[in-house]
Parts: sequence; structure tokens; C-alpha cells
Amino acid sequence: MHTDRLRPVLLPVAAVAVAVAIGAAIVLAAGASPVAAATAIWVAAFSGTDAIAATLEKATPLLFAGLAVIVGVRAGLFNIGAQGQLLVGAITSAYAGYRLAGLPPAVHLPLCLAIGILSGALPALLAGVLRATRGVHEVIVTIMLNTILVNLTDWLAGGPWMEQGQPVSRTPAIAGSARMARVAGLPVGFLLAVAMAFVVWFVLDRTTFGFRLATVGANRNAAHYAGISVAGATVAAMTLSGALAGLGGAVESLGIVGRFEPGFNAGLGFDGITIALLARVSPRAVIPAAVLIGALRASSTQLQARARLAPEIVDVVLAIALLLVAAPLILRWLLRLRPGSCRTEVQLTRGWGA
Amino acid sequence: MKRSWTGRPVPPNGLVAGSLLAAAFVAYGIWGFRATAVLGFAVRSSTPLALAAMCGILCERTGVINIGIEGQMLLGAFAGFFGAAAFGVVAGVAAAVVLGALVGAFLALCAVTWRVDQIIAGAVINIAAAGFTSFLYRPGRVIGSLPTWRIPLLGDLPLLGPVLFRAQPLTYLTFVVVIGLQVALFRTPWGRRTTAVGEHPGAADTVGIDVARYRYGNVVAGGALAGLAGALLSVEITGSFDRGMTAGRGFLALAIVIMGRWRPALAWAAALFFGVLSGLVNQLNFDRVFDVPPQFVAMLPYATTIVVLAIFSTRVRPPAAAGRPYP
Amino acid sequence: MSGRREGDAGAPLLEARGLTKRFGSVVANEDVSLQLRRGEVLGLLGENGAGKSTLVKMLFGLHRPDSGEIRVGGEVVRLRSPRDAIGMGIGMVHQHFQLVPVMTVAENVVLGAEPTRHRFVDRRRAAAEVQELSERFGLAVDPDAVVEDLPIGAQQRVEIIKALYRGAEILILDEPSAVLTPEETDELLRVVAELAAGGVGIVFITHKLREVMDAADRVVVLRDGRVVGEVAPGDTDEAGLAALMVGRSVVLRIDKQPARPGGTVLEIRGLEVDDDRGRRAVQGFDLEVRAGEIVGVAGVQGNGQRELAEAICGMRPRSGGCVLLREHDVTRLGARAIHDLGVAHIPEDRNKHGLVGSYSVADDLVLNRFDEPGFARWGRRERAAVRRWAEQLIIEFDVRTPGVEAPADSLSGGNQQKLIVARELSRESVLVVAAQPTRGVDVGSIEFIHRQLVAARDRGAAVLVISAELEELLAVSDRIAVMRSGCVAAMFDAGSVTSEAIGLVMGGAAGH
Amino acid sequence: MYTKKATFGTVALAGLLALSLGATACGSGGSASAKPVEAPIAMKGFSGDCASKDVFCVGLVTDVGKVDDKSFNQSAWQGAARAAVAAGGHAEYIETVDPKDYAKNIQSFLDRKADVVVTVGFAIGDATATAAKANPAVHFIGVDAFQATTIPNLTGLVFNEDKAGFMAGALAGLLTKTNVVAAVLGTDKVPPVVAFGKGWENGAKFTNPKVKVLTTYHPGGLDVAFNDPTWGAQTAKQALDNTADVIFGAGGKTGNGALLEVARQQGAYCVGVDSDQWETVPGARGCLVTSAEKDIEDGVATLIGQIRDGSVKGGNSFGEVGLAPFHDFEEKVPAAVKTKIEGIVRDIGSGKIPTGVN
Repeated sequence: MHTDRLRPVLLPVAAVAVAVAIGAAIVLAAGASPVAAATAIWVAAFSGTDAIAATLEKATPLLFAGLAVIVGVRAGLFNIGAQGQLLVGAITSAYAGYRLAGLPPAVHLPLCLAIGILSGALPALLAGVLRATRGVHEVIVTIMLNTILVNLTDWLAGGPWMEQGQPVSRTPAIAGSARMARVAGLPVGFLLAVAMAFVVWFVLDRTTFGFRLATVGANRNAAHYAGISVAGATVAAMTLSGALAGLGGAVESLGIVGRFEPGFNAGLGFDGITIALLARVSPRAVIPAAVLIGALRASSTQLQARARLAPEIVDVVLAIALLLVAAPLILRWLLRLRPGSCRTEVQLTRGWGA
Repeated sequence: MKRSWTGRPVPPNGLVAGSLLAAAFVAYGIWGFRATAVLGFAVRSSTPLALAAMCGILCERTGVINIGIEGQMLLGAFAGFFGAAAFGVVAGVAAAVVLGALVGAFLALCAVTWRVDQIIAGAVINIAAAGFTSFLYRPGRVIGSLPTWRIPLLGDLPLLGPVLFRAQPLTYLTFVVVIGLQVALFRTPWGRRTTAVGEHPGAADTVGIDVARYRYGNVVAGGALAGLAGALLSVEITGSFDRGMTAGRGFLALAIVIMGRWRPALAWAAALFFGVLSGLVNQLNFDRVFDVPPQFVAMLPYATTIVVLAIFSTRVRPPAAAGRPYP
Repeated sequence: MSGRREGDAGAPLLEARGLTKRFGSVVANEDVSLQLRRGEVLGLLGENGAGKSTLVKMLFGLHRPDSGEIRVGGEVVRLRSPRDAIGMGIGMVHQHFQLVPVMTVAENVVLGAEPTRHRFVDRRRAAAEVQELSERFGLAVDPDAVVEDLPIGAQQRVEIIKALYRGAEILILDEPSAVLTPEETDELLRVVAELAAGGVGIVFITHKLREVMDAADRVVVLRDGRVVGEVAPGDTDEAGLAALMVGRSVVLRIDKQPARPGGTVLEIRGLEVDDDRGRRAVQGFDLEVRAGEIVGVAGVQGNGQRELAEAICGMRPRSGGCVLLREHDVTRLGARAIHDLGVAHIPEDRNKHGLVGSYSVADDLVLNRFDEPGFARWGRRERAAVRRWAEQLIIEFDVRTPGVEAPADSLSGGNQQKLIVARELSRESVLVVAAQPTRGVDVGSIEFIHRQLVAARDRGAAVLVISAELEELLAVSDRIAVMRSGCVAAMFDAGSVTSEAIGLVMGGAAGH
Repeated sequence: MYTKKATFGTVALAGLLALSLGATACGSGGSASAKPVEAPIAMKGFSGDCASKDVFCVGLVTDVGKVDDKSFNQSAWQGAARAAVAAGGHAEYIETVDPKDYAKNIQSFLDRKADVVVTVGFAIGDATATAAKANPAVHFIGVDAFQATTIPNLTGLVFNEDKAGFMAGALAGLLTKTNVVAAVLGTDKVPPVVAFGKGWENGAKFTNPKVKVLTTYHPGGLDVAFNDPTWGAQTAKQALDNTADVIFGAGGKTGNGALLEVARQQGAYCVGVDSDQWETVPGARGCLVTSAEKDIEDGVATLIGQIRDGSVKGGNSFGEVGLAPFHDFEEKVPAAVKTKIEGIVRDIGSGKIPTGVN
């Protein structure tokens, strides 16, 4: 607590700890045992290879969505539409996965991933272009696009791309040549997500491109002074953000679900916001944050089985943690911390217009 | 040229409203009860959206972005239903309003006092509302329903009677709120000060307007309206509570605020426009005119919003200080 | 303290006694006293940084004095906020207008004190009151016009009416002419006279000599936070006022060799530039800067200097005329392209444009060079190289920082400025554009920055220094252009001109 | 830069959470928020004793949603709980939050040695079949999951929704005075809903050739189509404004909203779906003449009984469909209509009258 080095560590840890404590109190108030709940989460999330794999599978799309949100925030943009972009990525990659069956795996799988990436990038590109050229706020456009894309994918999965000969609204199964397997018990999708976290970290923190985005995000006027195109950076950041979300969707389809089925990817994009904030907009920190939330999400079975606890408790705890991370003031007040010199607030918006 | 109070030349509102009304009666003349049915659906489905949009207008006009409307509505629906189950419908509605206002106070606390990013604060409200209402929900309760009031004389009018004047109390209350807000925002000292706080808090401050107090007051009042919108869903329209029953109306309200250009009456018109669209689709399905995949219909309002924003973005101008803490 | 005239019947409308205000170790005002009587126009004259703003902020309740007292109508008052000041009958027209752009004139005027009828704003009465005030004082405005559609001068009149509507008997006008065209300024001066005739006491802050000569009944001159003189315009002339205002306080002479100008580097012909509001800020501007010379641009703020600098450096679109850099037309190039042609730019507003506060010192030192070879390779930033470069620069340019990884906004203003100077002057440049290079910088750093500018000149660069500080221009420049109303009003040889002569041209008393 | 520290921070955060959760000793499960819907059935949860031959344990995995959904999850759970208690055993449920957890939820019952696993909904069908193949000793019941191939230890409890819809439609055709009836439906992406709707239409036309049938589906994604009572209510009102006087609400909460709206209006009938909604939606009693029932509760209970006595077979078991009792409307429905409907119900059941739905 004495040094500024420790402070950024302290904040999220304290936020989660306080949130968990409040969660435990709620569990207690609901007449269940916090100990049993804790045990359930531990067992569900980390006991044994399968449990860990399940946790990581839950964490995978969250990681991608979190990265998508981060890329936007770095450039001063709030991509609340990761959900919709993820869905499009999921369905188009699934379509390519069953439609192009017969291709060799070395071609098929990368092709499906690429299609997912592109189709996720497309709606985000629209939002970016509208922002850069027309000044339309990306939050509004991406909220609108979320609903549009949910409906579009539902229609595709129950209409033109529906699996024939069975009643369920879903695409046919993806061919084996486009499936992602597990390697040494670890889901390949997760490994890819971790790799992407490092790639995103590298791009944002180590490249001139990342420097451009960050400068636009931190100070548009200075970016203008330094000759960086604000419009270009806006479009690029949104597109990259959408591409990551689309890749997340593709990995869901190709690696976990095995097809596209409406409802299977619900809420992932919104969890991405939570994760990006928990990770305080740092690409590598998204990995532990996603694993943490993945663990909580993976524990819904055991929470019910062992603690007879309604799974919504996870959302309650997450909401509290998010609030505490977003408003360090509350936490400081709760924990009687001294105000620090380093920046602690996370800022996503500068209003609707500018 | 007629000019609005804001000084810009405007098409005379009476003429616009009059021609729309005339169009409605022409439709009624041609299609009879079908026109009544569609317009009735439009009005009924517009009321919760309009109330939620009023929340958005109040908050944003005063400089606070509220994306937590969905959560406030959900909590309002929850409190309304369980309040009604325990103490009767009036208490239920009151509970919804109070809970909505409390959540509004929380948002104001975040936005004004703690200076938390307002989008995050709204997201927290949404996540927490979904989590808490689902966690706390217990089935098996039944509530009484609100009466339908037929306004004497007006209720007997053709078309307008069934569409507007044979409704339930909260619907009438919505009419009053929308019209009242429209008048209050543009005609009363409170309204002009609210606008000033949202556009240029510094200017308001230098003439002695307490910016923080106005923001608190309006965000709390907005929360109360969002809570009322929730009660409208649970207590008045359905007489039930179900998890996630707001079904995205709080987000649609955000779009309506923008399409309504932060004006209550125009926002209501936008909500009615969405209502007419989906009522029309029901009617076309009823009458087997053609089979539109319902998913495409669901996209329509959202796609329209994007197009409108893309075309009119220079004219659709949000309150200048929305989203920014002051000082 | 000179010339306080005691003995008039009745207490002064407004009186300041011994006001002192410090910000940290900087004394902004020291023992300032002044009086304002009913129907009087008090000119408050001083250079930038002389302490005028601090003084009026205290008078309007925006700052609280460390010591001294303020009296209104003879009574000691405590002004905790603008509200208190308004309540005391003090009105202020800020340099940045406090008007709601989307509301009408009448709405803005009555905001916060609306006339009502049955709880509604009585729009007719509001408009009538505006009309009445507007006619009484000759302040032509349309009560129903939307403020954002009005020209600046009209907006200023709205601000004045707003203050009068609130019953202001004391009106503080903070640099009211800074944003006005000459015609608008004439109109303003007429209004001020009319207001005074109507019994309002007016504090008129400016550094334009002509305005105080024309409008003021009395002039208080501030320098370095103190009152250095109080005169009636009839008892002096512009030269006298200029001498008082500029004084002989700090003479920032640095040793430098005479310039040995080479070929023309920058040639500006008939340049036209608009400001943010779309108003023509620079018009018909002609200037030549040659290699190995420093040309200073003097002028009262708001005469197009900011726009000139931004236009030369490619940050602002040019509406007409042309800019030639070593005979290449660069009129249409953007900021980065011009930078790459060897133009260094020290921007006027360092926090807005000059650096990214959250970035490390090292990153800010390469803000506009981050992708140059040496700092990046194949799109990857060479962070170690950047750090080494930064470590070298902070020594070379004496940037006091805990380290190159410290965030730039943890540095003092002077060190932030040195950081920008280091970035811009560490590179071989053909042209250096330095806008207000020492604003808000401590004396030691000022001298250092001046030396660096001269060193750049001696390396053969053409240097254009734009500054509101006459002393600075006299210290570093070889030639001085005086900018007024968007064009060059006069050109002097820096070696043979006095600050008084320049001040006269700046104030509009001479030149062409 | 804060990046590096934040990484450390979040690693530490995850560790701390793991520590705080994992280091504590295992405690016993408390009694909990998730209570069974039927009061008399105590939730014991099944601890270690399920492994024993003498203790009969039934586990139920819901479709995405809650066990108190007044719909198929709830009916299935009530059947499972009833049968388990009747057998002197235990029943427990797990609510599915994420459809990707279907297999895991099933597995959690297998891990605890359940004797019977009931899964609800067709979406969970694949996961159920996989689990059944891997665990031949456990019997599975797949509610609403049609079995195209027979797995010996998996019985699909399926229903001819078109028949139930036809019966209800036939009643509506007889009851309507305006010759207009309506169906307010969930989404056309879920086959049983479509079957109910088509059956309703054909049934109404069967008894009343002059009838006009108004049908509409919710215009939204699957995530809201069954969960938008507001739309259901307002659409029902629109149907009433179209002079419909018998309205069929079929689509989860969306359909319930339609029933509740009709109950508030005078002089119209409403028809529920799935279970007897007289019980599940008490607010609709004012108009609820009957419900197009698929008796999931009895079907599940019966199948569990068959598993107990060993008479169960793999493949598909067709559950009972029919009309729920008239309740308050016993008096109001004319005797002639009752007679006619009884005949139609019988003939539909025997297949003498085809529903006309593939």
C-alpha cells in the first residue's frame, strides 16, 4: 500500500474481494451456505482437467469480447456491440464450416476463422465509419446493430441455413475439417484467445499503429497535432474490435458448439465489457479476468448441485465488482485508502456527440 | 414564418398533427376496425416506451447519459408486481416509482458526485437489475388489475375513443406526463434551467443555478418515470412479472430519445411510429397479406434509427454536456 | 500606489483594498487596491500575466483573496461564489461567453431569474424586458434569435444585457475586445459609454491602449501583480500608458550574435485562415522568414496569431493565399507532411495539442516522430531506442522529471514546455514555429528556451516566434512583425525598436 | 505504464478469489433459495446415498430457463418430483443457464449416481443422447425430444401438439360468436409452437367453416420471443379489436400475457397451452375456458413409474394431449358443444380425424 506500484494491483483485487464478501452475505441471507458456494465454485472451475477445460472454454469467448472492447476503449470508443459482432462471426463461420465441407483442414479451418473475423468486422466498420464521417455516436449504432444482428442470425439459423430433416432452429454440424480440438486437455480456442491477447497487447503497446490509436484515444487534439488521422484511427479501431469479436464467435462455433444455434452465445459480448473493465483495459490482464469470470460462469451447475443456490448470484457478484472497479472512490472510502497519484478511473465516454 | 420558442422556423405543429389525424381517419374509413386495432396497438405499445424515453430525455437534457433505463424498468416492474401482490395495485405502482427513483439517485450519485463514467454506471444498473430480480423472484403471486376507464364522450368517438380514451390509469398518466414534460421543458423556469444545465453547465452555474441539484433532481425524477414504465408493464399491461420481461424496451427507448431529438412529444411520436410498424405487421399476419419473417420486422425500428442518424446526424444534436461531469 | 482621489461624496460603488492572492509560490496579485464609482469607466490595463484576470476573478467571487477586502457600496462583502457577486449587483462578461448556444437571447438573459406567469416563463415579458434594456442602452439584439446563430459581437451584447437584467450596477468586462472585429469594438465602446451615462460602474479590462484612451475615465495599470499607476487618459498619451504597462521590470536580454540571414525559407503570401467559429482570423497576411533569422510576431491576443501558427503547420485548413516552404507550395499539406519537411512546431496550448498528459515523458518526446526510423522498425516501436533518446534529451534540455517513464502530466508547466521544446528543437529543422513558447514558464526556463531558439537559428533554421510577451520578442527576435486584425500592421528591426513603439502599433495607435 | 501492473493485479485478483473460495473446508449444503414449486415435496438434494440400490434418485435438467416457468420446465419437474416421492426417493433439478452446459449439467447427476435423468426441451436432445449412450445403466427421459433412432435407455416423451391445438381450435370454432378466433404465438422457429398454431387453425375450421383465424408470431429473437408478456397482451388486444372472441395464447410468458389481457376484457374466451393454465396463470381464470394440454407432468411421472417397474422402452413415448377441464366455464359451455367436443377429442385421439398438420 505504500508504493504506487502496488496500487493498481490492489484496486481490482480489493474490488473482487469486497464483491465476493457482499456476495457471501447475500448467499447467507438467502439461507444458503457461503462455504458450500465457495466449494462449488472451486470444484466446478478448477478441480481436475475437465473442470479446468470447462472454465477455459467459458473464458474463451469472454477473452475475445474483452479484447474487442479494449481495442475500442484505447482509441476512445465504446464498442457495446461486441455481442452482435460475435453472433455474426459465429454464424458465418459455422456456415462456412458445413458448407465448405471437403476442404483439407489446413485450408478449411483458417478459412472459417477468417470468414468469422471479416463478418464480425463488417458491422463494426459501419459503426466506425458513421462515427468518423457523420459523427454518429458508436454506442447508439452498436446497440441498434446488436438487435438487428440477433434477429438476422436467428432468421438465418431458422431459415436459409437451417439444418434440414430436424425441427431445431440451427445450422448443420460443422465438418470435422473445420473443428478445433483440445490439445493436451486445453481447448485450442483458449490457446488462440491467449495468443490473441498477447497479439493485441503487442499491437496496442508496442507498435506504431497502437500508438496512433492510443494517442487518438488519449488526446484527439494532440493526435491532430502529431499528424495522426483521427477518422482513420476511429475506423481502424472499430474494425479491429469487431474482428476480434467475430473471431470470438467463430471460435465458439468451431471449437465449442460445433454449429450455430440461436441462444448459445447469449450475453457473451456484454460480459466482454465487464471483463475489459475488470482488467482495467489492459490486454494481458484480460486473461486472468476472463478466467475468473469463466470460472464463475462454469460453476452454475455446481452452485445448484452443491449449494442449492440460484445461478443468478454470479451476476449479482459481478455487478458489484464492476461497480467497485469503475468507482474506485467507493472502494477507497470502504477501505479507507489514501488517494493515490496514479490514474484509477476508467473512462469510456466523452458524451454522445464529440 | 412561425417560429418555435427556440426561435427556429418550424412547420406548424398543428398542421402536422392535423394531417396525421386526417390520415388516420382516412385509414379508418377504408379499413374500419383494422385501423382501430393497429392504432390501438401502436398507442398501447408506445406508452412504456414513451415513459422510458421520458426518463432518457430528463437525464440527458440535464447532462447525464442513462443507459440503465432497461434495468430501472425491470426493477420497477419487479417492485410494482410484488408491491401490488402484497399491498394492492396502488401501492405496487408507488413501489415501482420509488424504486426507480432510488436507482436514479444511485445513478446521480455515480455521475455527479463520484464522477464515475456514466456508461459504466448504467451498465452496472442493467447487470445488477437483471441479477437481483431474477435471484429474488418467487412465482405464484397474483395481483388485481387496474381498471379500464372510459372517458365520457371522448370514449365514444369513432377511432379515437377506443384508441385513446378507453385505457387504463397509467396510460392516461403517460399522456399527462408526456404532454406535461413537453410543456414544462419548454415553458417553465425548471425546463429552461434543465436545458441550460445539459447544454452549458458553466452558463447555468454563473447565473446561480445549482447544477448538481438539477442533475440529481432530474435523474431521480427520470428514474421514477422508468420505474413507472416498469409498473406499466407488470401491473397494468400484463398483471404479471417475469424475469427479463422488459425485453429490451429500455434500449429501444434510448433510440427513441434520439429519434425524438430530446423532445417529449417528438419522442412519443417516434414510439408511436415503432408501435404502428409492429401493429401493422401483426395485422398483415392476421389478414394473411404476406409472410414477412418476424425477425425482419423486429429489425425495422433499429435499422430506421441508424439510417435516420446517418442522414440527419448534423441536425440530431444531443445536449452538449451529456455524459460530462461538472465542474 | 498613486493618485487615489479621496473625498468624493458617498462611498465608491466598488472598492478593493490591499487584495493579495498567491498560487503556490507565485504571487498573482499583491496589495492591489482600486475604486470604482457610479457612472465611471475604469480601465484596467496590463500585459498578459500582469494579474488582471486574478483580480477580476476575486471581484466576481471566483477566487478568494488571501488578504485584503472588497467593499460594495462601502460595505465589506465576502464573495464566495458568482452567486454572491450577482446578488451584490456585480455583473461580469467573461472572455468565454457563458451563454447556452441553443437557447434564444431572451431565454439566456432571463435564465435563473425568469419572469413567470402562472408558473410558466412569461415569454412576452422576458422579450419585452430584453427589448427595453436593449433600447435603453442601445444594445441591438433580437430577443427571439438563437444565440448560436449570432455573431460574436451580438453575443457579447447579450452577455451585457444578461448582467443588466440581473440588476448589475457594476459591470466587469474581461478583455471584451479580444474577440471582436474593429467595427464591433467601436460599437462596444459606444455601448460602454452609454451604460456609464446610465449610471453603471464599469471595469474595462484590456491591453489595448486605444480602447482605454477612448473609453476610460480612469486607468489603473497593473504590472507583475501590482498597481503601478493610476492616471486619467487626459493626463497622458498612449506612449505614456505603454511605458507604464510594459515597464522596465525584467529585461530578458540574451547574448546572441547578429543574424546572418540566408535564403528565404518561409514565404507567406495573402494568407487567409478562419477560426473555429468560421470567422476570418487571418487575412491578407504576408511574411518572409529567412534561414538564420528569428522573426517575432507581436500582437494582442486574438488577432489571428493562433490561427496563423496552426495554418503554417498544417493543423488548420487555409482558406486563401499560399504558404511556401523553400519555394515548395505547402498550402494544402497536413500536419504530418509539413512536419516531415522539417518544420518544428511548438504549439500555443501545450496541454491541448503539445502533449498527451497520460503518456510517459519518453512517448511524448517522440509524439510526432514515433514512426520515424530509429524509433520504429516495420511498425514495431523501438522502445529502448526511444528511452535512450529520451534520457539523452532530458539531460540536454534540462527537463526535470523523475524519469523518462513518468507521466508527462506529473511534470511542472515549465518542464512540460521544455519537453515540447526538446522534442521540436532536437531535430534538424528548416523552420521552427514557436507559439507562446514560454507561456506559464518560470524565469530560468524562459531563458533556457530562448537560448534554444537562438541556437536553432544559429544552426541555420528560420525561426518564427509568436508571442504576446513583448520582452520575449525583443530578446530573441531579429525582426518583429506586429500582427493586428489578421495581418501584419508593422515590421520592425528588433535591434532598434522600443517596446513602447511596438505597444503603440499593437494597441492600434499607429502602423498601417 | 500501468499495463504491467494491472496484469499482476488481475493475476493476484484471480488468485485471491481462488484462495478465498478454495481454502475453506467443505460444508454441508444449506437449504436454499431454489425451492421446489410444489410445497409438499421437500428438496433433500441427494447426497451419497444415491449410489445405493435402495435409494431412488431422479435428476432433472431444465432447458435454458427456470424451473418455476409456469410452463414445460415446471410441469416436467412436478412430474419428476411426484414420481420420485411416490417411489420413496429423491428428486433434484438443475437449471441451465448456458446451453453449452447441457452436457455438464447432465453429468453432474451421473456423477452423483442418479437412477433417472430427465432433460427438458428439444435443444438438449443431442446432449441427452450422448449421455445415454455413455451411461447404459442410467435411464434418460427426454421431454419434447423426438428420437429418430432408438437408444434403449433413452425415452423421448413427445406429444402431438397439433392434436391438442386441433381440439382447442375445434372448441373455439364452436364457441365463437363473431366467427373470428385468434392465436398469439411465440416464435415460428420452435416446431411445437407451430404445431399448436396450425392445429388450432384447422380445428377451428373443422367445426366452423365460416371462421376466420388470426395468427401472429412474436417478431423477435429467440431470446425474447417466449418472454415478452407485454407484446402478448397488446397483440391479444389487437386481435380482440379485430373482433376475435376466442384467443389462444401459446408461447411461454408471451402467451400468458395474451391470456391475462383477454381475462381483463369482457365477453371473450382464452385458451391456454401446455399445462392446465387454470393452475399456472390464475390471473387468466376470468377467460380461460380450457388449455390445449400436453400432459408433461403425468407423462414424466408415468415414465419414471415404468422405469421403476422395468416396463420402460427406448424410442418415443407419446404423452397424453387433450383439453384441460373447463373449470368455471363448466356451466357456460353449452351441453351440445361439450358433447361435440368430446367426440372430436375421442376421434382425434384415435386418429379418426386427421389434424391436417404434417
